[in-house]
Amino acid sequence: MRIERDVIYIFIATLFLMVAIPWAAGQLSEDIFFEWPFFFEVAIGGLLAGVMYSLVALGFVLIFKASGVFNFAQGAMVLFSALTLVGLNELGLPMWLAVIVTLIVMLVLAIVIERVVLRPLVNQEHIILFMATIGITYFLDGFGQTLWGSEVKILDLGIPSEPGFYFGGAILINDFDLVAALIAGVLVVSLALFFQYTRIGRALRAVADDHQAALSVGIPLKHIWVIVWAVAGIVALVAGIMWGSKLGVQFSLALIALKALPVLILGGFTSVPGAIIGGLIIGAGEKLAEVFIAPLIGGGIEDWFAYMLALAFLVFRPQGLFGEKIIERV
Amino acid sequence: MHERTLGDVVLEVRNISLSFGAMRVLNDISFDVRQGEIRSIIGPNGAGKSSMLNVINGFYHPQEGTITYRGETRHQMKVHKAAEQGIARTFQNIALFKGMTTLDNIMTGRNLKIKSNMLLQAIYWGKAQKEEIEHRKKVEEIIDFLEIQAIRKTPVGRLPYGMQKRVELGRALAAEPDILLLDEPMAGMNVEEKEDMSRFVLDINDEFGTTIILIEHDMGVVMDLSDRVVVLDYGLQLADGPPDEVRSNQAVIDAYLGVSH
Amino acid sequence: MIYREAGEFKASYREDMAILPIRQDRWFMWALMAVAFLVIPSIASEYWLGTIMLPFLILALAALGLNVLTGYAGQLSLGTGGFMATGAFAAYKLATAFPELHIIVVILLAGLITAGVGILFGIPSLRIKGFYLAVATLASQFFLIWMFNKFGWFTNYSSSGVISAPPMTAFGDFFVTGPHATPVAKYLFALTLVVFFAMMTKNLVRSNIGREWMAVRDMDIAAEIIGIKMLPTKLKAFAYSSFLCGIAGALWAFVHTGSVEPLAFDVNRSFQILFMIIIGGLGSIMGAFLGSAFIVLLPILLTNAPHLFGLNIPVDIISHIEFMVFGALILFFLIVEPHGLARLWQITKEKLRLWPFPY
Amino acid sequence: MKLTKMKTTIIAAAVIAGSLAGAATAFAADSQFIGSLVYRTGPYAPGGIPWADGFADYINLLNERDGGINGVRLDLEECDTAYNTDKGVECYERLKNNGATGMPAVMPLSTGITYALLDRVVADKIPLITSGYGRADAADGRIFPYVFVPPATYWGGADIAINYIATQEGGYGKLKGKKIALVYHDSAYGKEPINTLQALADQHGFKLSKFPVPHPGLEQKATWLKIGRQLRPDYVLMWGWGVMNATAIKEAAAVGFPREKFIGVWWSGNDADMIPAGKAAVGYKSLQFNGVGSDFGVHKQIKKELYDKGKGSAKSAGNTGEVAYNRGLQSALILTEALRAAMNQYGNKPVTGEQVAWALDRLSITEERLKEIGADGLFDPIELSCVDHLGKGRAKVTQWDGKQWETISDWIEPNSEMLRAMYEASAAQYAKEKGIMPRPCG
Amino acid sequence: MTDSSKSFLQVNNIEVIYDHVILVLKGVSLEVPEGGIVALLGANGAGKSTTLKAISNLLGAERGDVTKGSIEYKGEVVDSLNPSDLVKRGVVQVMEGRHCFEHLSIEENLLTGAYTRKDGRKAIARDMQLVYDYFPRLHERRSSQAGYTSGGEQQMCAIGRALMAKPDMILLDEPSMGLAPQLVEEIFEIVRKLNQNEGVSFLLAEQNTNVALRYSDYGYIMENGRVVMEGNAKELSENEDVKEFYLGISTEGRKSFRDVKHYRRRKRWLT
Repeated sequence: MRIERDVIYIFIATLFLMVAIPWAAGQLSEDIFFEWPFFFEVAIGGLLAGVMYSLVALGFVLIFKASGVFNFAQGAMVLFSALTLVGLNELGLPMWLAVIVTLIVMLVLAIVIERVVLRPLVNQEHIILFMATIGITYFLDGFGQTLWGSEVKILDLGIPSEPGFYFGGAILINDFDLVAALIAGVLVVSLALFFQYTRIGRALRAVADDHQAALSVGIPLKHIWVIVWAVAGIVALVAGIMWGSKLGVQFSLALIALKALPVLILGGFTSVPGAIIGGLIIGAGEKLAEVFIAPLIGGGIEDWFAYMLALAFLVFRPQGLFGEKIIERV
Repeated sequence: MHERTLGDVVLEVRNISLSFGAMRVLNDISFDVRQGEIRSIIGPNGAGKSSMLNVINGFYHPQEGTITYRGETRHQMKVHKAAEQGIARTFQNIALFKGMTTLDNIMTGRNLKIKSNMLLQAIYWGKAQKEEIEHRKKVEEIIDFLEIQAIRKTPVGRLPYGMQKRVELGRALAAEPDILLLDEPMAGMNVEEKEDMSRFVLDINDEFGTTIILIEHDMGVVMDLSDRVVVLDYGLQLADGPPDEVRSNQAVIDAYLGVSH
Repeated sequence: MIYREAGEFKASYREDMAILPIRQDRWFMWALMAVAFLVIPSIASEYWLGTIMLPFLILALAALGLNVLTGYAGQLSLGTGGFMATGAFAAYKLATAFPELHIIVVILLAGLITAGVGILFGIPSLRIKGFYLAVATLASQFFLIWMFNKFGWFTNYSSSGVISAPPMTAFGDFFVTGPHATPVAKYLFALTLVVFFAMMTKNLVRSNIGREWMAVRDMDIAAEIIGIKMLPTKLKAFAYSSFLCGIAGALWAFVHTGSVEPLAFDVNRSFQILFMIIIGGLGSIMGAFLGSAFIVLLPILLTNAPHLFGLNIPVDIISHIEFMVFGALILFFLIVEPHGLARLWQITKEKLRLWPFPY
Repeated sequence: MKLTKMKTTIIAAAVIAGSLAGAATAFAADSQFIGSLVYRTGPYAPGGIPWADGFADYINLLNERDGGINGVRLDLEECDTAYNTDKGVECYERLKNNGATGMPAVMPLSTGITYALLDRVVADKIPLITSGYGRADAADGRIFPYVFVPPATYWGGADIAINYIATQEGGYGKLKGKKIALVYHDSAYGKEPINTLQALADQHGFKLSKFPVPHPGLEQKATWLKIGRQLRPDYVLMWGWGVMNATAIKEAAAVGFPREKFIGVWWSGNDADMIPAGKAAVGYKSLQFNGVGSDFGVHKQIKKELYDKGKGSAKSAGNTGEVAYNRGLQSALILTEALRAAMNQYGNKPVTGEQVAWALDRLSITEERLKEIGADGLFDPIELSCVDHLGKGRAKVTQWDGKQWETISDWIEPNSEMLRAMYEASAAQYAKEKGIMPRPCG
Repeated sequence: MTDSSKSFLQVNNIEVIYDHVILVLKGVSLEVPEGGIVALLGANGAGKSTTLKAISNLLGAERGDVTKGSIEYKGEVVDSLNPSDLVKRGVVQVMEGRHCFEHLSIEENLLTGAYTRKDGRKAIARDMQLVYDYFPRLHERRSSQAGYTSGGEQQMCAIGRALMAKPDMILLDEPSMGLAPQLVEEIFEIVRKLNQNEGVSFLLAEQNTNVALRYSDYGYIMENGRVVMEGNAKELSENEDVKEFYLGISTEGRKSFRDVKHYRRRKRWLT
């Protein structure tokens, strides 16, 4: 992978700003408490939280890459998979079996989506497919809740929620965050390898480039889409487990998609590493901003700050951090 | 072969070099275009012909060299500026506005000549309406000229390729340009369609006195229509001169023509 | 043979360039207007006027605004809610600061203020395109809502951050906001504005500026090369679009609900309006109305449907099924006609024209 | 394809025709219609479901046991709002004219819907009862003749919370120099207590720090790092909602903030919010304007009359002790007591909203009455008047033990004098903006 | 070409409708014999590409339907197969405008061509070498991203990619489009070589009637969705109408484009 020069520049500039602005704010305003260990604690907490965003963003990237669909239903898939898992578990299935059954359900879901939605809408504009995924969102939200109810459900991974350990004696790090980051990391690396080095992975990339050409060389689009959506379903399940164990499995899980969008524009819709780096930048950026800038302007800025940060990046790289540079031709 | 006397130089391309990153697209290209002539640029695919047109109308910014247009020398300019100066063009891969009708497409070609402001247009009464109708008349003349009356209200996305090429020419003509840049106007056409297109090109040149810069692969067309020909080969300028001279140039034959035509 | 334009000849360009060149369409439109202005107010129940027609009209106006931006100028936006909120809060500030202002003036000024805000947030569109732009406009959505929530000035320092519309009249005793406004009055007021702006929009999109917008949408590079300036063209689209959205927001706060908190214009509102124009048809005035009807009416019909058929189903199940059916219907209509209800309408007309011959 | 198309068209046509014909459902002319706006779906469903069950169970109990109120059967219809304002308004408009006399009162169960209905209820003459939410200043019945806010307001809640902290610390005098943080849902609802808390902070000399959490509040790491690792306040108050509550408690645990010093308002005290937080929630405290648990007479009767016969609304009788369930019971109780009073005045037949408003203006649910119902200790008595649409406004403090809430205080009375002045000032500003003349009382 | 029992690919009177409304092909019939090169000629919009896509079953992706007629390949009706099955049976289309996978390297592009094959890595590697033998330029550029190669290289890549599927028959759409004259000849030479050495049959749609007729055995001329004329390549190139309207040669020899008349002789066939 060839990282372009300006990506590195932007990255360094961001890192610099992320350190400089809190520090300056701490010097300028008495409302802001600035101390290096605390700064690092916030930054690390943000990075680990960012990984959780990446997990959701990843699902978007996979589907967008392979089928050109901006899958609005990713959030609904997170909810649906988590609901199914917990619902099965409550029915008395052991956890491992529930996971397997849920994976099968996600595969079936992928097959159904391919048959009912993607196949009839093949070759339509992005926006139409986007709208179709909104149809899927509504359907899944309704379907999942009809099956499993709207009550909140518990998903306990047994990771303690009390303070974790103190890194270097002063920086508090949370066990749960660490585990989540680890799982996300493993997932990402295996996906990257899968895409780069397998026959299916190559076919996936081919489909991402040109549907029609892929068809013409005999790559069966429907299989590929089923695979991609199923993989996205697995990613959704992992995200659902991690977020569900944090928030409880309930309707609100579907809303975490909104937290993944800035990550997505920052990293580029088509880049797996972008989703990761984007998540880290957004996670750390919004936490640092909330802690060290927000007190100056009233607080609660986390949400729009993430988007503004992404917007600022876009002004320099309209294709996202790792998106491909567009040379316009006529 | 016909003989024509050429006018003054209107456009001068001097020592243009253009690269994208490490890729050198144009390398020290210089030629001029005279008033009222048909000037062709030929060369193999990837020779930089389209890039040359993009440089002329300000879409690409060359790293080196200048362009002098009617005495005004420039290095860089805003893209829409070229249109304001009377340079119109068509595109290699048709760049029509696919969701709009033929009529609307050609009407957009007149956008620089429409003066009513947004509020007047919103009310669509009096001046704005009169202006619309005036421009419509002009556009209808072009439609008649190109013989595309029947497809006036068809969305261009649904038109066959050859028709789209004509509509695109119409859109460029609507601006009443001094210089018309045509990028492969006859690619993918059969002889019959090429003849039609040739006739339009000649008529535009004759009747409106429009200067034409033409990129074309069909050597028959190029040799028959052009007054002078520039040959590019992978960013280098291979030859420049009247068709007959270029045709017999050994370097051109080796790099491009293969067998002599 | 009912729908034929055969036998209609147009002798001048003026006739050919009329809004509705086909006679039957004109009749249809007049009939529709008559129904909207005369029949509906006299026969529709309060429930229909106040809870269905009013939101339908106001959201159709917002959808019209977004359709100018997205459908005509090709700039995908998810900031509609934020712009509607801007309109609502601007109208509130104006109406409370200058109580003597007429409601039309208040609403128009609110629209203009929103247009200014729209221009500001439209600037990134010069560099950013497609879904990237859509997500980027979410920045404006979140920022605006946060701003109205955060600064007490916008709400005249009300403890909860909620704004309430003062009672205002369109003329005489004809109240259109406040507790004394009747649903009929509110409906007629909103309808008049919506029809007026729909006409204006139609004029714009068939004029030069409309063609410039579509050119930018269809192929921005070519548009620029033929002399269309990106900056003013895109910003005009943002300005006009947010102007309409602002007016819709002001109407929503003043005429429809009377009191709103910023969350009424949260990101779900933006998505709702976007759904409307996609389902209705991008780049179509009619589409904005059809889409609004679909998104506003369908859930209500679905909720009421089991009741009408005498089925007694628990509300949560109805809600869930409503979600499922709604999602399935979106898919169904997209598959039948990906370019929206307006296109479906168009095709029906075309088929009608060819009828009884298949091609 | 053709066939499906035709089918859809037919069904769509039928649906449209049907709804155009109007809601033709027949209502018995001699039964009292009750419309209930609930949210059994959507992001807040976990908190909405038990409330709806409690409300429905109490109405059904009256029907099953007494044949309704004064012999008038109650005809309950739910409408699902999904906590969405647009849907809520639609529900209200659809239900308001149902039954013989229309909807006797509306309980929108959402601050957003409450605001959207403020104008409408005045025009429709239907009382709007917002128990523990909505506009606190509607306690002033002169300016809000159709809005009723028993049994408590957020402003009162804020005062009670400080009062409780003061008793914990050993008197208001000890509050000086203390640090109290408020974590709130960044919306109309969450901002309600700020003015009151600020006034109290000025009065008692503690320092109030505010931490808004953007909706929906899935991520609060930054907020809690600020609170738990930097500010380290003596107490944290929370005005949270839905998934925000559980997240806040988990993050509090993650930074090691003692849950015993973490006090939520009643909407941050649902069982449904504690469950996902798991062990982290143990020790967390919450205000409640109703008692907790199901050891009350009314619960036993509900079990006997409904659940034992398979007619209960909730999943099982075991769910009937949840606080949200009890809140639903309480709302039903307030409404039905008002209906009873209205019927006593206007005759034993279905009553109108205006008549119910009359009854609410002089509603009196005494300790004795509560005993009769089997709800003594569960609810606080309520006395309303034309001027006072709130009542005592008392609340208790409860603590989560990992499985259920334990009551750890008696009813705490807010500082009514100070609050009354604030209600009136705020109501006056509203009246000015809306051009409302206060109605004469008494 | 009259003995249909020997025919390899046979298209019988097909009708194609786009979007349920637009009738594009109005009864097209044609045949390709085993080992033949057949040219499908005609103006833009005549329906050549649609015919090819109808055969390779790529129409579905563009909301087109074959509503009448049938397509047989090696005696089997293939209308309802999906493109992938057809590739497995040995029919591959090279689409108009190349359609290389821009972000994949040339080599990866070629490998995707072998997606449907199950005969192992060795066989695929062998065929890859074969493709490189035919197109040495691809070998030179095998690790560059296809998006960064020239138009000619992309056309070679597309043909090479099709070869990787080990086809018996290639449907080649507009190979000459937008290519310099020299390259056009080069590509057609390779087509001929593939035909002779590997026994691949070709059905090619071409605007460039001149070149196409030189390299093919048989030709069909399409106009407005119909076949209006067919015959041996030689016959066609000597036909007066074809000469005038497709080759630009009138009886007096090739005329200059400068002398185009504003009116012209009528064709003897009707569309």
